[in-house]
Amino acid sequence: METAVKAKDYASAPINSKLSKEQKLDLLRGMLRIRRFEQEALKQYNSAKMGGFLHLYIGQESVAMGACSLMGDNDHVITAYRCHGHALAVGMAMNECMAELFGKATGCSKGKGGSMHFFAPDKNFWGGHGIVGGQTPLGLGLAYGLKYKGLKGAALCFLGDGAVNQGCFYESLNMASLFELPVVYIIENNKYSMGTSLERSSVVKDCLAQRGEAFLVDWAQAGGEDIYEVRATVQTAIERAHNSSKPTILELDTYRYYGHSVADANHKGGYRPNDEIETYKKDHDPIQLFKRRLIGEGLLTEEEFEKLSEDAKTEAKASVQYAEDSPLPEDGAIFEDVYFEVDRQTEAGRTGKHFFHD
Amino acid sequence: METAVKAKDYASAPINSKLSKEQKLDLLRGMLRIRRFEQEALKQYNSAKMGGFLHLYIGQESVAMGACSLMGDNDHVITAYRCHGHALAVGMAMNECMAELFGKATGCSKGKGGSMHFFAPDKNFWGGHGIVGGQTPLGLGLAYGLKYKGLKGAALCFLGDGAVNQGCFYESLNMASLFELPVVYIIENNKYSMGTSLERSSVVKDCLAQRGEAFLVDWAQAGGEDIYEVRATVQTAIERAHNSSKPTILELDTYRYYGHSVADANHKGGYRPNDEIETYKKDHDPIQLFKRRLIGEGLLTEEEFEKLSEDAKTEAKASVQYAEDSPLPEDGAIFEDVYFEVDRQTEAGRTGKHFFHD
Amino acid sequence: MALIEYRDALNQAFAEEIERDSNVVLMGEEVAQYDGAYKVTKGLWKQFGDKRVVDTPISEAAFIGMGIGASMLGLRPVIELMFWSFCTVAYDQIVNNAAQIRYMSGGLINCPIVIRGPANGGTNVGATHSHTPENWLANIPGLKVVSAATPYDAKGLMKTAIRDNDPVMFMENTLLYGEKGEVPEEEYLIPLGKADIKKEGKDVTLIAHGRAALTALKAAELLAAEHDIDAEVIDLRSIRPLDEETILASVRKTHRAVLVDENKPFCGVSAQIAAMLQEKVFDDLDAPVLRVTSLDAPAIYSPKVEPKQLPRPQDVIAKVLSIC
Amino acid sequence: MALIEYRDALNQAFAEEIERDSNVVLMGEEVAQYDGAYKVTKGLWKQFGDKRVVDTPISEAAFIGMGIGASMLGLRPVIELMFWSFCTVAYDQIVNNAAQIRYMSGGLINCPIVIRGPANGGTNVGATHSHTPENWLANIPGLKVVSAATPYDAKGLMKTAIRDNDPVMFMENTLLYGEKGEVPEEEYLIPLGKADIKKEGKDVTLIAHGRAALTALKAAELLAAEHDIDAEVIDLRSIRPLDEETILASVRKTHRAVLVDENKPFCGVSAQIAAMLQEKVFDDLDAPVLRVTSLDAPAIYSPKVEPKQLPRPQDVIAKVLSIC
Ligand SMILES: Cc1ncc(C[n+]2csc(CCOP(=O)(O)OP(=O)(O)O)c2C)c(N)n1
Ligand SMILES: Cc1ncc(C[n+]2csc(CCOP(=O)(O)OP(=O)(O)O)c2C)c(N)n1
Ligand SMILES: [Mg+2]
Ligand SMILES: [Mg+2]
Repeated sequence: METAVKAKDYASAPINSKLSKEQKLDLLRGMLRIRRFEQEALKQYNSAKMGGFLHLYIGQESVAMGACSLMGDNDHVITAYRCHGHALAVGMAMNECMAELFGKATGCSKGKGGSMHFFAPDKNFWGGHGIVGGQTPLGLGLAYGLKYKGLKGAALCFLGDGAVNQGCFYESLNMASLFELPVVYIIENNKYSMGTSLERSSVVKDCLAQRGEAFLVDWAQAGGEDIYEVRATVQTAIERAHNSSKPTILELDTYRYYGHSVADANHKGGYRPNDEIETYKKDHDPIQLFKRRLIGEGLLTEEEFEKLSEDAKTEAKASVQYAEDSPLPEDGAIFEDVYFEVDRQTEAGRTGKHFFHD
Repeated sequence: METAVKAKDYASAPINSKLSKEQKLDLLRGMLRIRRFEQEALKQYNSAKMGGFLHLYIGQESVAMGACSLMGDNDHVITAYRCHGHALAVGMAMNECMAELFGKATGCSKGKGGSMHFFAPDKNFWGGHGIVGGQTPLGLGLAYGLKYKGLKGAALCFLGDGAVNQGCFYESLNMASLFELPVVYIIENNKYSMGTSLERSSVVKDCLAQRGEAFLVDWAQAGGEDIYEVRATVQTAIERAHNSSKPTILELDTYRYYGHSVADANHKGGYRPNDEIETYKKDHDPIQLFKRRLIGEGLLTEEEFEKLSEDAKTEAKASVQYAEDSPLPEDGAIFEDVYFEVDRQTEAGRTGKHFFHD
Repeated sequence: MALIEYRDALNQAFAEEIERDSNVVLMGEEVAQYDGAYKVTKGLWKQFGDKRVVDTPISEAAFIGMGIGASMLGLRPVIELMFWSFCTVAYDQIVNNAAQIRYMSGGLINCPIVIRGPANGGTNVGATHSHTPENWLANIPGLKVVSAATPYDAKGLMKTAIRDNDPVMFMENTLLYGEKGEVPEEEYLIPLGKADIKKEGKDVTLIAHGRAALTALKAAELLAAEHDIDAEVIDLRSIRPLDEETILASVRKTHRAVLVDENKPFCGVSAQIAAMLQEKVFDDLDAPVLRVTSLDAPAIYSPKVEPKQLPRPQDVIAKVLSIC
Repeated sequence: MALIEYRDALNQAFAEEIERDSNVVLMGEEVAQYDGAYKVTKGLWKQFGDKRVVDTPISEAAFIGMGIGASMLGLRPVIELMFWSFCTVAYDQIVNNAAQIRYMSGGLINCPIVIRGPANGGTNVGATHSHTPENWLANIPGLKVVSAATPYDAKGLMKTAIRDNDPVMFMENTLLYGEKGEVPEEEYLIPLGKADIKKEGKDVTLIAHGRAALTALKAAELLAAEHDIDAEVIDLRSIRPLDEETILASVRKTHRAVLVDENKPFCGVSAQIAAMLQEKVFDDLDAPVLRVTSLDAPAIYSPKVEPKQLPRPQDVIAKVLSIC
């Protein structure tokens, strides 16, 4: 049932070969936006402009960007707490994302969700989920909704290599297979769950995705650093979802450059060797690889790359300004967005007491 | 990794061939005790001598009896709510079991647990668990305890074919494999979870046990109606646990003659055809099969069989009398067995208020 | 009005809402082909088919999470827990996803699901199967919690719950499924957040929900007949939102209150109401607010003993007499 | 006495109990090689090795259930939940197995485990990570629930919890891990079920647990300095078992009580205590028992707003002034 695209050069996969120059540059732009946004976010975090956790996606950009670039009108995305990459990849504005990190009323979640809980249902992006593995049944539900409504779509549900050890994921796999639901689970295998290496948390035959065999779910393992490979691999699963309403598990190898969250002091030379990090940065960086590839294809020059990179940086800096300038949620906002009916002041919302702190 | 004993005639498996006549008769006796006990329990249930649920094990006796007959001093058992068979197989007295069903103070759980919650830690029997799948992490814990204490033992953890769809089972499999724990999961595949056939609840490659491959857990599927086959199969797993501290998943095919519980009115000609039930009773009854086998081996006559059967019936009837004659728990017993420290009236048990209904 | 069973009242609610709204889908273990473990969904699969009435594997976390995910896309899943006790294996999905996804998304998402099933002791099924989690759930802002004592209420509240755009936890009761009551032929809805004064009275207010409301009613009858005490009985029906006004008005009138509650006492629903009462009508109270709850131990199996663990009319009467 | 951090006080408790009893084993995500997400178990894996300090996969249901199973054989697992919020994915194991196995076995089994970790809001980690489940858990007979406000209490209570033969749910607090306090060099134990009067006073009783006890203390200081009100501050320390006597004696003396509680209000711990107080010292009360709880919505992320969602000294003062 191994379904990886076998071709070594994924550029020639139909889904990639048909890309226009502008579309290819958009992929690069998308990855750069994620990186620059997060670099800026890190700076702001370190100046105490935000609170809580900040889980950076840097190093993994090709996965979110590659997968989300394939989304049609009825394709949906949901992911875990390391969600900035996916948020930007589906087209969210940096402003609303940075403002969310700053806890401002203009944030995508009005300052209520924070770093782990970005949402944009209008862009088919359903979050941003803090409980490890907790989003996997929700992804199943998105697929269920699509099928129920008779729409040709797929639900892309991302999870980490550590998250595969939450039980609800297996419940979801069985149900996805049993009900033939168009869900695509994408395991972003960055080799660590916090400070625990894959080997110390999971027993696997050949790879994590292969666990799907137990439920007759098609699976594939692929590299995640080459955005073409990501797209070719994910496209196969999306087509399976669209055409035969069947689930898939994909495992994409990737790497995070920073700690688990910014608070993770152990990641350098602690649970992972420094030179491992350096090797990934030097030889496996998805942005550098794609940049070189586009230069090779004659679609990009060093200068143009610098320009794109600068543009992304400028957008990121502007988003900081936007976030700075934005108002905080009013105190009363604490009680908004708890109940739909109360928010709308429907009759239901006006009947009975809903809040009990006074 | 398929590890089923391949020999067609399991009588010649060492674990069986070495059995004395008396030991073989004990196996038969054990199965008869389960059947007669439950037939009697059913009768009493129908005369409203007990409440709640009554999940009968009749038809599956060879599984509990075969597996539990292999237990040494450091082998432990835990199972789900369909627990009478296992309870009797580890050597519990009918009296304490019937009294439990009657809700009497002399019950194995003092009338507090009921049909689903039999216990006998002194016989290495850890229940009787009502929440589907909830016992699977506890089984892991028994294995953990054994290994921690440096004991050569195994934890036999039974579950149903429907229970395999609870997430904590997969979490347990991964941990069992990762920590190399001597747990043996025994799936009693009786083909239905309540009114749902295996096919309607689970997607499987070849069988349920095979799902263990995803976690590099050794597995085997075997027939459950022949107690020799059960013993040979389980013995392999116990040896693996004892000798290499490794987990196993076994799946044993079996069948329940009665409904899911006594309350299940749909089971005849509802979710399963009448002739399916009849075929199992006629051609696959574990007691009849073993009886014929022993007659064939020259160890038993029809008359001796009748005698054993009568003995079991007599014991069951006596247990009803015992249960009838036993006192109810005193009202005050409601508050006993909640806290160890309170029960023992230790200083901890006497400090602070533990109960709040007054 | 027709005299029908509580389970059939619910069944009617489902059938009517399935017909009314194509987004309504029933799910759960054994709800379809088996007609439901307690026959609450009897005949619905036959009538409405595979799409609208769906059997699930024993995977509560996945199918409740699936329902939540589907509700985000506009479906209105009505999900049966065979027992509310089994919410423990799906607790994360309920607490963190159903209750909080609206808040964490700044109001971009709402989650119109109903999770339903029996939540009660008293059926001799032991501690694991006898939880009454209305207090755990009502503790969580974002959830609504409803409990129905009669066939009439069950139908009217269920229809409202299905149409509500927030997640509603609907507590039924195995011991009531077979109870009969009058239910109108015409369609009706009962709002969430409105308590029902099941009996008017002037001497003491009995406040309860679910089956305990019937216990309170029975106690009120006996109090009138044997002690000449005229008790008012308030059935909360909806625990969150809560009809505080009705409760307060009654106690302002009677000056005494006894709460009847099948929750375990520590932080049970009646603790909340007692705390609220003494705070808001302190000067009107002529006596402490008393509580009759389940006895504070795991549910005992013994069929002869378990009935004593739940509030009984005589327990209510004793408390009332102690303050009247 | 040494001035040490709350986390180090806990760390000492673990080290001492690991050394004392060969059945004590620490488990959880990142507790060993990583030294704990909040460094509470720092150095213990290095010191005691793989057998006594064990990293687990992210499988809370399995490793808590495993701990329960192992405890039945006599081990004394001390299991970290990285956040108590994550108890939702292991809820069944806690509620149905840890809490009830003794009862359902008629007392044949006991379950000497500790489940521990931070249970608090206020760290801007959003609603999913900010649950304070002490009320859910204290609702369940069979469980014990402890909450420590100071390094001294944390150490003394933890050692007792580990030696207790019942399952103890131990609530720590991220915001307190770095707080310093005096801890004796000599061994000491603090019994469960004994509240601590953190400040004596005569005008009003403030009752709290966990970090809220410090909020109450701060409020008491300000009340004394600015309003000439002498508040008594009771830190419950143990929620179940509960030191009712100390609470009642204090309120009998002061005639007024304000509860401070980081729980969400509906059925929170303070609801239980308020209900109990009005019932048991009704005639001693000169004013209603008031509650200051977390504001009743999921935890908001916004770092500038979230602090207002938790009880603050000024909120306590306002309530006190309204009744004094
Ligand atoms: C149920 C649950 N347990 C534990 C945590 C704490 N936690 C957050 S992220 C994480 C590691 C997850 O690793 P992985 O799934 O590999 O994702 P990655 O961080 O690598 O993206 C842990 C243990 C949590 N949020 N939820
Ligand atoms: C978590 C949970 N969900 C649902 C139930 C209700 N229930 C009890 S037994 C059962 C069927 C289990 O079937 P299986 O595992 O095949 O065991 P069998 O009854 O065949 O022995 C169900 C759905 C339960 N007890 N616990
Ligand atoms: Mg990872
Ligand atoms: Mg079965």
